[in-house]
Amino acid sequence: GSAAGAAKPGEAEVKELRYQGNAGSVTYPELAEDLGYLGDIKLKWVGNTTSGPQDIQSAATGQTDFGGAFNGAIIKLKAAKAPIKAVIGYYGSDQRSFNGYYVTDDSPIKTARDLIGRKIGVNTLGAHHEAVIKEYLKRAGLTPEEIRQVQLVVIPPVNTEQALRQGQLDVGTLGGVLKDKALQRGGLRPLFTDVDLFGPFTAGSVVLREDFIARNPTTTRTFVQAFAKAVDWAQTHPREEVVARFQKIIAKRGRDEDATTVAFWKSTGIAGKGGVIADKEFQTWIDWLAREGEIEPGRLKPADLYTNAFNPYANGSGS
Amino acid sequence: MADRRSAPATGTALSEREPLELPTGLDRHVAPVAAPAYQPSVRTSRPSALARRTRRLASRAVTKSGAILLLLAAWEVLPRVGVFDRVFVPPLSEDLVVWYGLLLDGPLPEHLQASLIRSLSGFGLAIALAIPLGLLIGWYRPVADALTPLLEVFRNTSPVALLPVFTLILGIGETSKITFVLYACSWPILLNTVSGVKTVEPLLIKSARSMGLGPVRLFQKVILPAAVPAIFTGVRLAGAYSILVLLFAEMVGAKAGLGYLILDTQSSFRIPEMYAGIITISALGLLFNLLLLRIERRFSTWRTT
Amino acid sequence: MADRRSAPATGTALSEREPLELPTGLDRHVAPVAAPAYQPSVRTSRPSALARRTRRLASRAVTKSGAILLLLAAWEVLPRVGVFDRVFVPPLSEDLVVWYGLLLDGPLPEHLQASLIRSLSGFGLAIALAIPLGLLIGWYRPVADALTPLLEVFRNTSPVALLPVFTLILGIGETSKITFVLYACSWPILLNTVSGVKTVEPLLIKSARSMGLGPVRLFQKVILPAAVPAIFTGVRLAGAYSILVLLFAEMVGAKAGLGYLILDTQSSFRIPEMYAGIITISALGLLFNLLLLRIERRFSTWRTT
Amino acid sequence: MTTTAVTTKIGIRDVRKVFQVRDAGEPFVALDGVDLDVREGEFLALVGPSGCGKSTLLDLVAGLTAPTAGEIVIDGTPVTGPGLDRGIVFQQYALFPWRTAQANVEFGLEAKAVPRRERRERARHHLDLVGLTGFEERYPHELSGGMRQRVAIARSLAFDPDVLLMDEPFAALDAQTRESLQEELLRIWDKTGKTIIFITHGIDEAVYLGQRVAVMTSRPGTIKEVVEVAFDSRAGDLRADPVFGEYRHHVWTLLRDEVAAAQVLERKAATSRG
Amino acid sequence: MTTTAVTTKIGIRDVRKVFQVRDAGEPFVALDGVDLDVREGEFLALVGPSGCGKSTLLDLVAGLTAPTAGEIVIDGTPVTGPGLDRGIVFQQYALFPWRTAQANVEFGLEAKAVPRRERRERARHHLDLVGLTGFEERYPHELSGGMRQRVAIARSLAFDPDVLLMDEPFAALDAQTRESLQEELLRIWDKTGKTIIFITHGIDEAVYLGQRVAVMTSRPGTIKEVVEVAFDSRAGDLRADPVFGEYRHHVWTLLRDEVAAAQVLERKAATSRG
Ligand SMILES: Nc1ncnc2c1ncn2[C@@H]1O[C@H](COP(=O)(O)OP(=O)(O)OP(=O)(O)O)[C@@H](O)[C@H]1O
Ligand SMILES: Nc1ncnc2c1ncn2[C@@H]1O[C@H](COP(=O)(O)OP(=O)(O)OP(=O)(O)O)[C@@H](O)[C@H]1O
Ligand SMILES: [Mg+2]
Ligand SMILES: [Mg+2]
Repeated sequence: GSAAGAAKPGEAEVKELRYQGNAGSVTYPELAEDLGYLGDIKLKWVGNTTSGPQDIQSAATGQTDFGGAFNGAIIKLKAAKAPIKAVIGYYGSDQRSFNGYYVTDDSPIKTARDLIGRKIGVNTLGAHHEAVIKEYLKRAGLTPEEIRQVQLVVIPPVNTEQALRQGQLDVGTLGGVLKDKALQRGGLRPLFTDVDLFGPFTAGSVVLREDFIARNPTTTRTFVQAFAKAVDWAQTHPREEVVARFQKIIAKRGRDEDATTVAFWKSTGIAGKGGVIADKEFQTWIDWLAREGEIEPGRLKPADLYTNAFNPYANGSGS
Repeated sequence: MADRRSAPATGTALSEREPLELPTGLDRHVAPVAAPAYQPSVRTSRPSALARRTRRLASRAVTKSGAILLLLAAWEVLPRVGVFDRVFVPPLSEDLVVWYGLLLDGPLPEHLQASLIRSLSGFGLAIALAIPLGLLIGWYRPVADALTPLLEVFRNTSPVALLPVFTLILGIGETSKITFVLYACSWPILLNTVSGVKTVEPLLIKSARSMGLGPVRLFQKVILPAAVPAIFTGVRLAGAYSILVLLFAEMVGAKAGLGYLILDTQSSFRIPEMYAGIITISALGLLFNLLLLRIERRFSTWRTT
Repeated sequence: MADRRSAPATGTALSEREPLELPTGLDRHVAPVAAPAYQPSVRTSRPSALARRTRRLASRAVTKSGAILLLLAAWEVLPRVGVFDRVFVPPLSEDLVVWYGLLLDGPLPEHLQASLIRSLSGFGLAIALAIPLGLLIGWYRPVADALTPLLEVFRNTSPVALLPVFTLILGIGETSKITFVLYACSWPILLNTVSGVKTVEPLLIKSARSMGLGPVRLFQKVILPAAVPAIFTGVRLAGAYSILVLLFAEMVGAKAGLGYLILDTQSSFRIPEMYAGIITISALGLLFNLLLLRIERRFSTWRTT
Repeated sequence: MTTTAVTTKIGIRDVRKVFQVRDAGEPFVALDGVDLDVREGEFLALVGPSGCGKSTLLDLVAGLTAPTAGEIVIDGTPVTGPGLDRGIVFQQYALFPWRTAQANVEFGLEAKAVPRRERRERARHHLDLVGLTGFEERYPHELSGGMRQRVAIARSLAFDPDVLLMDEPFAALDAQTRESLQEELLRIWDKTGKTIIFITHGIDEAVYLGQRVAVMTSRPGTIKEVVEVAFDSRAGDLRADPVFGEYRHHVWTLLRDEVAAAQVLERKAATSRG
Repeated sequence: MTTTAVTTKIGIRDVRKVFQVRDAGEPFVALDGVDLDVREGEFLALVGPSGCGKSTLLDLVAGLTAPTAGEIVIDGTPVTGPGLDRGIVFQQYALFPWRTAQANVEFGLEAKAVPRRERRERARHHLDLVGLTGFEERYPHELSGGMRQRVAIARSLAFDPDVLLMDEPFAALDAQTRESLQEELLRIWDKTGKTIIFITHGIDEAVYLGQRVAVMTSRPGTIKEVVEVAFDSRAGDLRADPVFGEYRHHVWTLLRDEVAAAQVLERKAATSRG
């Protein structure tokens, strides 16, 4: 009984979508709206989100109509039996936008094996960073026993650089502006980056409630289409133009936020054209979670988790 | 004389009644210092009295647990009938099953231990720091003048906002976690101690001073005992906080602990496990509170009989 | 007679001295109910007394602000000399410049307003709920029996752990934010009120009851005034919490507010702006506390001079 | 309502009051078999050794505590709690520290829903009666011990109850103030026909004020004897009357025996413990 | 040190005490120009109308408050605070509610660092002295008014100070207990040579106990007259001595004039206000 936002049978489809934004950045639906792709659909900003899991939970409980998070989080939410479906990818890593796992220049850590018994700082457990690290360690051939000896320590991203330099951490996870600023100051070198490990990949997707999709097929199609076109627009336009557009949108919406980080935007990081999702972008994390014992092996297949059915760029690509 | 004759009968009639409603309630509950209006123990030899007493105890037990049972029932039923979303608020029984699993062969004992050490250390330190400090501030004008402004600034600065500063200065190890608990627990103890000291009956202070008690003795023998009820209120508040703030203390750099468990399971959507963590934290807090109440009662036997 | 002659001289000598150290300190500070030992106002006609008084006030002002100034100085200097990393802890002056900018043509007033509305609503509701409830629990055994267990369970359950449940039930709008503040503020008020009621001098209750006061009147005319000091301690604690918990209340689905500002700036690494937010929150808390102290003083004139 | 004789205002019937003193094994019997009828409009003085249970008895009559056994009736109705018909002056004043003298006196009148204006008048009047004009706005802690006691007296008088229960009301007053308040009390009693139970340690006072003087025994307290005090006339200086001296002596003797008995009890207790 | 006469123990020199009563414009003068020398080993009784400043004066001698003007010297040294040489019995007992009778009496002894064993002995002894054997383990709220006062007396006696300051110590006691404690106090005084200032409202008591009786005037309090009480011999029933009656009458007259004066003052105040 949580589908508060869904239209009741017989009623017209929902045309106003509630969502949580991100302070200081522009999400693709917002871009789509600005580009005029949304048609009769209106967006209703209810506030900003603090984390992906919180965002998709809000969507799952009907507080909002869509939300996005790391694919691993989506798998977990689905495993918890929440009726959601990923419809499009919205962030990821490529050569320009990626997350790196950094050590200080003088650090003795050179290989994955050196990490045994060391501390790695991550922003939150059970999410993107942890998943990448575990995958890295596995691919480097460490046994599960050895992997267990690598300590993951939660630390706010803001504190990561400083903790790393002070020696409280052996490895720090950095991305985005924080990474750029930290690298500017020098003295850090990457141990590995996620894009090295996986190649360009989409890491997170936007989800809708299944009942919402069922009751609002047209709205869903329009929304995902607009979303995909916005992604494509950002993927295909020059960086400067995208940044300028983002800055314009931020200035226009008047949320009193700081637009400086937008200037650091480099790329969408989304692998598939128009945000089309690939099987492996879920399968990797399903395997990881099964290894960690968080989900029963074989219970979830990528197909249960996402659909490209509404994405106009899907023909031929993906599964 | 006819009056006197009838007296025993009437007397029995009265003693068969329940104690006078208002006075007894007051004497027993609000005004424990006053003599109990009514002493059932004197008449336990009469079986009817005993039976009535048992009945009363039983009915009190029902009142006492009624609200709780209602809550638990709601927790079980509402998700089942679909008022709450079962995914996010699973029925109590499911949570308990998971809890039991975590306890028996899961990581719960380890989390519990890690948290307990942090809570108790921080709480203990808060008591050891805040009570003497509160006594000093309540007592010495110069100390109050010198420290109050600074303390008020800190009291009004969220430890969570300061978390980065905390980790900056204290690192991300146990020190910063325990300090965090200490920080959060100190304020209720401090404020209540100060207020306890300030409301000590002045005549008692006068009396002690007239017997030549120095400041230290005066503290120990008059101010402290007189302020005990107020201090304990603060301590009980702090007791709850020492457990509650685990959630923040274990937000940074934790590898185990109940707060960590809750945060971790919450972000991983292991909802029943999250509730298992919340249940454990609440139970721990309740236990702690019970313990503190016991100790408080011991400290104030002169009041509570 | 020789004794009497010498008296005025000695009298002057004594009045030239500072007041007796310990007694005065006590009478004025700890034991405000006692008569002030010493009344400088009687002698203000003498200029030396006036000068001395001014000097004393000045020296007290220094003691009072000394610790604060030291803290502020440390905040300014330590980052500059490199003890703290300037990037993470910018010198105070930088933060203040940013703060001033935010205040004048930045979004600070809007954030402030959003937060104030939430804090004050939650705080006001907490007072309106917790004081009567505390009085009832402290007073009526049956109410205490029925509610205490449930309340203890809630008191020991972290609102932050329950945040998902909160938003689930109340949505992510203002309701859930205000409820969150209310929830956090209620406990200190409740506990202190209960304890205040329980330590009311029983003789006063007896006296009031002997004059035929009904329960309601007794509440209003005896229990409440007698419990005021304890209640106010709780209210002051709650006052601070009402501001501090904004950080959590505004964690989910907020569009403005100081907590939102801090979280937002922190996550986007706008450190000076984050400190501007923290400074504002602390200042707000201090102001609030000052206000509450004023009100408390008004309620207890009979004590404080 | 009037099954008992019309003249009985307060009937104390075989009253027993037991206190349980914490861990102490056997309960402490404060009052045992107290039987006493106070007549309508009577001024009864109650004397007894310190700790014999006088205040305890007054609490019972006031309805502030319930007897362990026995019964107290007022106007034929058993007492089940305090009532507006009874006013009490406690041994320890019991003023509200947050109220001025004036407001303390008004307190009882508020309970009786006396209009504000009249309340103020009555409070002023009674404070004047006890010699506290000019101290109306003082808080209790700004008053001397005797002044506080007088505020308590003024409060009970302003309350104007049918039955006045006074526990050593004049103990903290100097001889002159005491005498003038005694006169005042007698005047009011005479005028209003109140029933008064007046506990005192002054035998002179008891004999002077009381129509009857009830003497209590010590531990467990019970009524030893009720002495009828009958003067041919209450005019003139009663205290100079030779009959006064006789009553005085009689009561004094009764009390002395009691105190001696109590002391013997104590010695025994002391020696039996070593 | 001994510029004053050797016999002076406590010198009260032109002492003035003023209270500021909140918003009231002019300050309240409680004591003005109080001059009094108490001799070494003297038993001085202090009487005066209620509210005249007796307790205030005692506080000053105890060093608990400082005079607004004037000076108090003990053994030639100005008083600057309380000291172990002075013990005080407050008008309102001031027992510690969280301590039993026994522990209350031991309280002062702890301050004096008396060893535990001796403390217990002395406390027991003095509780016995005031007739409270068997009540050692009672908390104050489990004692009657008179019993509490006796605990306070026992505490001050056990404390064994050089100077004993007693504020109406026997006010809540019945005649017999009072008499026996008077005897006890005189015995102790005789034996130990303490200097005692004893406030009382009983003129009999003042004349009986005091070597001198100081009579105070009302508002502002000052010493009106100090009456030397000299009996040929203190043996026999002093109270029956006709000289006793004379002294009694003299003090009574002094006091009556004072109370009358005070009442005139009040009437004036009352009429001037309307
Ligand atoms: N709450 C109590 N618990 C135990 N014993 C009590 C309690 N209250 C009174 N007592 C005892 O009951 C007895 C009678 O006390 P009560 O106060 O009635 O005496 P009293 O006659 O008024 O004495 P006094 O003249 O000294 O005031 C005393 O021995 C006292 O110790
Ligand atoms: N703290 C105070 N503030 C204002 N006035 C006070 C204060 N303390 C005492 N007084 C006033 O000083 C006067 C003397 O008080 P004090 O207690 O010394 O009287 P007392 O002689 O002991 O009277 P009693 O015999 O009634 O105890 C009184 O009029 C009283 O109202
Ligand atoms: Mg009594
Ligand atoms: Mg006095």
